[in-house]
Amino acid sequence: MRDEAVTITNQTESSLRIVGFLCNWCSYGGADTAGVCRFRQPPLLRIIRIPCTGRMDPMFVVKALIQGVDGVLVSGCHPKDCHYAVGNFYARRRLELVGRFLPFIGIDPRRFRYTWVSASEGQRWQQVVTEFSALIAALGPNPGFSAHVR
Amino acid sequence: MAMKSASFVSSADLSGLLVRLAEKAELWVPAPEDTAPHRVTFRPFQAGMDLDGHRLPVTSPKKLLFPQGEELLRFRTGRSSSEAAMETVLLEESADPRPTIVFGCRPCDARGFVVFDRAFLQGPFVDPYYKARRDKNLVVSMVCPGPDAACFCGAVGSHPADTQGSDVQMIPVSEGYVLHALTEKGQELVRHLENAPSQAQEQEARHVWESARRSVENVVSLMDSAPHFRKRFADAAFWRLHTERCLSCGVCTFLCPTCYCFTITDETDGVQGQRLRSWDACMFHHFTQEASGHNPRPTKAERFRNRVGHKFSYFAEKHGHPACCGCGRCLRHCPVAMDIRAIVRAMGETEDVHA
Amino acid sequence: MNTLQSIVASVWDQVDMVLGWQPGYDPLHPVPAFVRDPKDIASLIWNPLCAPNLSVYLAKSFKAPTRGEKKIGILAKGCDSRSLTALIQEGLVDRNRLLIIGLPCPGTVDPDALTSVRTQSGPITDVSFADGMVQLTATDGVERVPLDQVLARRCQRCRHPHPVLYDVLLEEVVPRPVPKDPFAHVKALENQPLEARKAFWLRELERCLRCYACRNACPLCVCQDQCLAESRTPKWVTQKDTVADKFLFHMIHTLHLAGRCTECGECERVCPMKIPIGLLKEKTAHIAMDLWGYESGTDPAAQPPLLSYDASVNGL
Amino acid sequence: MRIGVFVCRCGTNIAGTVDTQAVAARALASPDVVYATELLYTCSEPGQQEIQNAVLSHRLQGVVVAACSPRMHELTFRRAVEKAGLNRYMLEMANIREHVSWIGQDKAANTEKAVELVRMAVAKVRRNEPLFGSQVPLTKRVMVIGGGVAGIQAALDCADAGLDVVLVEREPTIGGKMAKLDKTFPTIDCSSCILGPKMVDVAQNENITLHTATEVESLSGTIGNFTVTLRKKAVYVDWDACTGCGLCMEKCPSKKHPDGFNEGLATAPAIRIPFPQAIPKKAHIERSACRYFTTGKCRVCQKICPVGAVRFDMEDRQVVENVGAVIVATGYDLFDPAAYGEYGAGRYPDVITGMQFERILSASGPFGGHIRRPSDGREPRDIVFVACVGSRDKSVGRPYCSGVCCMVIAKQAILARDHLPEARCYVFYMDIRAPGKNYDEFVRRAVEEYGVQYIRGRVGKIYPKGDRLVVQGADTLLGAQVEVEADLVVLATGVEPSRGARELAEKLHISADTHGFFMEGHPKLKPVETNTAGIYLAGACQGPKDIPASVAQGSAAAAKVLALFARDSMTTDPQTAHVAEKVCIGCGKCLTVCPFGAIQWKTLRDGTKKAQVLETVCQGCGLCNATCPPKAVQLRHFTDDQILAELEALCA
Amino acid sequence: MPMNDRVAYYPGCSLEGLAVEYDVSTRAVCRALGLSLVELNDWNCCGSSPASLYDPMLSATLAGRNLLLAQEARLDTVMTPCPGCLKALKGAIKTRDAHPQALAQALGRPLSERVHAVSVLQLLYEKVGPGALAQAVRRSFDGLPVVPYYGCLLTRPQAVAGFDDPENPVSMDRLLEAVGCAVADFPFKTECCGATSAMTRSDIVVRLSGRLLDMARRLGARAIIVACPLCQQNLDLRQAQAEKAMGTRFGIPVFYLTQVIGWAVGLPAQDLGLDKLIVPGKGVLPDPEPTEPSES
Repeated sequence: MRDEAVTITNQTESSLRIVGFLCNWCSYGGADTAGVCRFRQPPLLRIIRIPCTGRMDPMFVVKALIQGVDGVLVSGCHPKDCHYAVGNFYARRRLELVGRFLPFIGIDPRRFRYTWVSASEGQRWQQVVTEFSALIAALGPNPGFSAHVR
Repeated sequence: MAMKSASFVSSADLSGLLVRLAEKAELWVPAPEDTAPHRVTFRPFQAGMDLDGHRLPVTSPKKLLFPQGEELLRFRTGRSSSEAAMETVLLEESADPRPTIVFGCRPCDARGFVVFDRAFLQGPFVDPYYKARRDKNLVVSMVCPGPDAACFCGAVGSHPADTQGSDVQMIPVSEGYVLHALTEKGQELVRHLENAPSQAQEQEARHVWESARRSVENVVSLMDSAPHFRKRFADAAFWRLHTERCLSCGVCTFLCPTCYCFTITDETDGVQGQRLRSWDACMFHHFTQEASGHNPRPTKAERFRNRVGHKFSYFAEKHGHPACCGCGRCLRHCPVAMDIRAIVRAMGETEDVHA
Repeated sequence: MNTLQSIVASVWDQVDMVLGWQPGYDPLHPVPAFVRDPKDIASLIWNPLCAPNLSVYLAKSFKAPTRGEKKIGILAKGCDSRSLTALIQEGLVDRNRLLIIGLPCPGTVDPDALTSVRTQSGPITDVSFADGMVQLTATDGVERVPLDQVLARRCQRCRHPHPVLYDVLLEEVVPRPVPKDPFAHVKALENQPLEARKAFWLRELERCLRCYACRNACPLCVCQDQCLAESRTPKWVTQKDTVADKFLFHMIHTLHLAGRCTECGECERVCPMKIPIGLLKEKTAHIAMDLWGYESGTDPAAQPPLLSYDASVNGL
Repeated sequence: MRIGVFVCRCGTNIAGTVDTQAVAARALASPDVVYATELLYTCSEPGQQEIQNAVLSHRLQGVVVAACSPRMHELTFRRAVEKAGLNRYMLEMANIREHVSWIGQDKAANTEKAVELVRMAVAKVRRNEPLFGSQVPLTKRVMVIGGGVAGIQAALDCADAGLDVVLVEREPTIGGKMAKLDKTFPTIDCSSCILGPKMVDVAQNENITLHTATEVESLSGTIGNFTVTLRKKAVYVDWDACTGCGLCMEKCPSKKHPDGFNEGLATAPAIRIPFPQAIPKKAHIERSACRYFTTGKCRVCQKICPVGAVRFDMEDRQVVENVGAVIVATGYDLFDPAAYGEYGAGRYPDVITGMQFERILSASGPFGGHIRRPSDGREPRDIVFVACVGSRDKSVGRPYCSGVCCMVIAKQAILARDHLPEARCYVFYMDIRAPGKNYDEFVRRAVEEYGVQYIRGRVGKIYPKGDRLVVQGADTLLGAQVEVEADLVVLATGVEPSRGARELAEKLHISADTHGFFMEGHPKLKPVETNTAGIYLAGACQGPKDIPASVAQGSAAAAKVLALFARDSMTTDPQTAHVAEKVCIGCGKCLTVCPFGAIQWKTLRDGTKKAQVLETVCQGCGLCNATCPPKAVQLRHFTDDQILAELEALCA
Repeated sequence: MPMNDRVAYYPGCSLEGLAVEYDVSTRAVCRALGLSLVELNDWNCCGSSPASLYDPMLSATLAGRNLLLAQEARLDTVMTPCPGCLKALKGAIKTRDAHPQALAQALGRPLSERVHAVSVLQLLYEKVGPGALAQAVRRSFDGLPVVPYYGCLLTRPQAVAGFDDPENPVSMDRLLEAVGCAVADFPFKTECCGATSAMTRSDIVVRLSGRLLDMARRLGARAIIVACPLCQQNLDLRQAQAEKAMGTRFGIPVFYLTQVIGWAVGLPAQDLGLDKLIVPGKGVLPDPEPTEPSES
């Protein structure tokens, strides 16, 4: 774990960026819990707080990846625990669809991940972030779609 | 017509000539698409590319003088370190454009630039961005092999051998092309070409030129449609009926060699950004959308009416010819084959249409 | 076309207007017709060049105005009928106001393909269809081309040549057989490496003019004048002439159609730059079929997958 | 816009691994930032003061606090900026403690991350707008659904506080399950003696409107202003006239009908008053039992009724009530033991349910309080109690513990021994669940003082042997099969949601769990709220409960309603969805997906339909925003532009 | 349950040996009631309890093969009289639903969703039914007091059996009532008879079967009707031992359901193997010559 964090810290010179969209009720709290428990995590992730994964428009994922963000991580309440009852059920479908679509336009699907983490699962959050960060570090920078090919 | 100087380029030497020109300037030619050879578009020349004079390019060369998204200036907000509260805006003009050559376009495309010139150079205000490009631009047009079902240059005061808007005119002959310089700029180019055309070639050229011009002689003219338009202007039913199938998209205006309408936006990114001038289309709802939310041209009927009016009435009366070169792209590529000719003609027809 | 004329005539008293096709400026381009006067019925035509999907005129901001309580008659090929069904599914069109005249479809012609296989170059004066052949009469002679050779891509992969929803059916043309794998084109692209796929789309989309013909011709793209691609608040896409911005627009179109697209292929047909944008939607249709066994526009009662959910813990 | 950035050191919590000074300095590079500084403890009184001073001295319009998690102190700082005259929604927080300083040791990397988080927060606040909740007037009336002890308690508490209360009960009388009980644990005091007076209070309290034999048909509206449509079922007796004299019951010729109140152990006439203490004490006719309704002849009751109250032509009728809040107290039903074929309930008359035994024990019961066997009226010598019949058993779809049965068995065993000192009592149990005050002591008394024999194990089979029953089971402590011969077997049937709970949940737009118990707002912190604002829960409808817990929840729910009604109007959370009417295309997708029915159609003058958000109902999840194709629906404070601004700040 | 009239028949090992009368009577009754049984060609042992104890997948595969044979014979319904075999077959079906690939791999090809297994009891109850059976009666048992004994496997575990009430089944009761028996509510109808302990711990078998016989007698039953070879053996073959151990005399014949129904629909004794019974049963059976049913 510790070494994991360190190796990736070295990667940050290459300024890799992961954007996280976390629901306010479960996953954002889970990330807080991980912090309160001092669970070490690689520093690639930048978290944007949203009320619910139901707010998650798949276009956010696409736009981030087209603009060259290196990884996108979406996390919400476990199914059936949604603060709004069904938000994450809708999100699940939309995110799964966009995840399967990305490779078709030449975006590495591994750069996008969605998961469920509850406010109590600090440990799990650390694991999710560490694994995903390691993966993104391995994949390296995402050129995005600005590069013109003729 | 007076010809300052002429020259002959054999089919074999043509690509050599193009390569030489490409070194001097950004050279655009009508060339088949790599993925779809039967489709021709205007593209920057690359060695090995063969210019296609037979099929009318889908796109017009206007993009070269009037880019779809033209950067007018860049800006960034900074702060004099002394007083954090003091914000300043730093402006920075865009770089000078490179010289360009349009080679092998049709007379209709060349004539498109005439409309642009009137709007951007000969009005009360001169547009510096267009002027900068236009001054460094050379147009070499080629006499047209013949109109298709959608062509109507003959109806708008032009013909397949028209020289307006061209600096040099190419006339296809047996083994190659005869080039006629029409302007100073044209002279420049032609002078550097060694062999002059033979007598026979000149004769053949004149023959080709003549038959091309005559090919559209008995086309119904749409030149004097302004009165009809004024008569029809308030006839809402007429416009609704004739535009009913229109999808209100931008194909006609974006492919049109004469449409020059644009919008200006600031695209900011944090503390910096650029001011863009981009193509806009009078067929779009947003074109006349007002900040209040009101839109004076709420439906496609008003929008299409404006397009017809601008081309065949307002501009025509101001400048003596329609803002249309008759290339026919607007109907040829329209998803539902809207035929502006038919509508302009219908304006004149007497019987009243009320659906 | 007698049968078509007679069918329209037979239902005339039930309708305000019939949406169909009539000859355009040349034989290759039949155009949408809005028949409000019985004497215009005679001008209606139906052949493999009648490409436009007329359902586009029902729900969009430029929807055809109708008066009175009578129905709107509309001619619908297989694909068109799917679009109608999807519009009905989403409550954007009232089934009871429609009188659908179903047309079993032999497939439509891609004029681009036609010009590319032609040997002559003279303007075409007449086109006729007989036993699977297209006969082109041009100023410089006559030539015959097999219909299958010039079919639009959308028709090569069509699963529903026979209308899925109609009130009256034109029993005339025999619909063409359904292809083995309707997603063959999608898979062909998927078989290329990731980088090649990206290069492909960058190359294709760079040509995009953002003329929005694809959007406006899409029967299910109902935002129309309020399209997100032109919106400045919220601002998803800039005016920059970059492939990234063009791509964003097409992603908006694609994702807004995910689980809704009826694969009518109009977006691709109307593209002046002939960008194969249909593929993007086909892929989402393929995913919807994989994940939820859902095929849009085949069941007027079905709820589109992205507007519904599975409430089980591990479901989707 | 003029933005101030305040970077918290949080002692060393943040400053230890983040160069807060650098973060503040670099914040000045972000657009619109005119002031940036670091503070030692921003949440402290002086820290907040600093912010307020800066807002005033630098004429700030937006504030970014880079500190701990917004879940920790967002409210604190919102109040702070509000004090300084800013709208509280002009504040954004960058979480550089939980998400930065506490999870990484690399100071350089942390600082870089903090800088970016601040940049994102600045980008967001630049897009923020002042938001104001709307004021909604309240209808200060409350409806209580269910007239059991929980509902009665809630109704009385509200009424005593001066509220108008509408009490709705499905049965012809209030009282619920408790009215059927003989005694209550652990005090063995008489159930009807403690419930009776409360029922009378209900009848006499002029603030309470009582609708019995009435069901909820539909509910519309939102917190503060609900409209509830009720269906008053036809009872064929004019209750305004009926005096409850009971003459009709004596004279009714068709008397032999199972008496629901006595759990089918006794019979009752077709026209009946449920039980002597019924509230209201009025007669009603059971249509299926009535001779007139079945054969068209009779009308005896009508003839003899001294006040002529019988109305055979009576029909159901609708009543509409407007209330500001609803308390749901629909209680529970009991598991049907027939699911256990091996126990023979229903086949063997002397295998009965706990509730039937309550009736047998009751002085107002079928045997006047003498314990007898239903089969032959003999006094039982051996009584076997079987616990967990329909509790803690997946195989019958009841994995949960019903909570009360252990205590009920102990009580009933003790009472049985009281009534029949000679009788022997056996209890087959899995575990004893007696966590309440004086509960375990009570069970011990059953064992120690009353010599009740507890056998730890499940019963496998009950079969008749002669006129007795053999209870065959396992004694897991002895590890042996045991067979007990019994005269009477009492099955402690489990608690399940009352009949029709799910349908009611749908009508009220509240959710029910997998078993059908209503879902509380939060398992710990919102035990009596639901996720639908203005609707509260009391008693066993939320999960198995005993009387004290139900009463407590009744009062708790009442307290919630009183708190809600303490004001004349209420302020809603402004972080709701909002429709830009000009942009809305009326596709209705938002209406389809909204989990709260918070979006409705609005028809403009020209007939076009637009979506409209009911801000008091909207919970702010943003599902509609994500679904809306032209993005006409925007969730305030989480608009597309605000989220995109954060995203772009990250890409910059 | 959808059944086509042709039913695959899986006798199982016991019906070739000690329960041969169950086999013949089953075939005879089905024939008489218009159900054509097609014996599976080359069927194999279901694996019985040992296989499932050793490896559930082995058991599923052994039983599964037999189902596969039916599938290839285009038959959806596989009927077996033996509850042991039935459990194995239904177990295989459960495995198919839980781990289709795994089973398909073990079997070499996938097992169709349509194939399902039933007991002869379930077949007669659902395919013929009490009503139709009553119509077919030619020798009524008019009021012969009997108890139906289902044994432990026929309806359990419910998840596998999925037929009738696991603890208080009534299907056999209904069929017996249909042929005119007076069916007592037999509380031990699903109690254990001692099963396979017969060899190793005959004392257990004697005790358990003894209780069953004792309860049957107390209910005044003159016959016990069973649907399981093992139960029949324990109650019939070991009845004498039970009597000895309990110092009493039962003399209660133990019939297979199919024998009773066969007799009721008028089949001759030899078609039903009645002579195979240890405790003679002929005595309790009604003896009139088969009469033509009133109307049919």
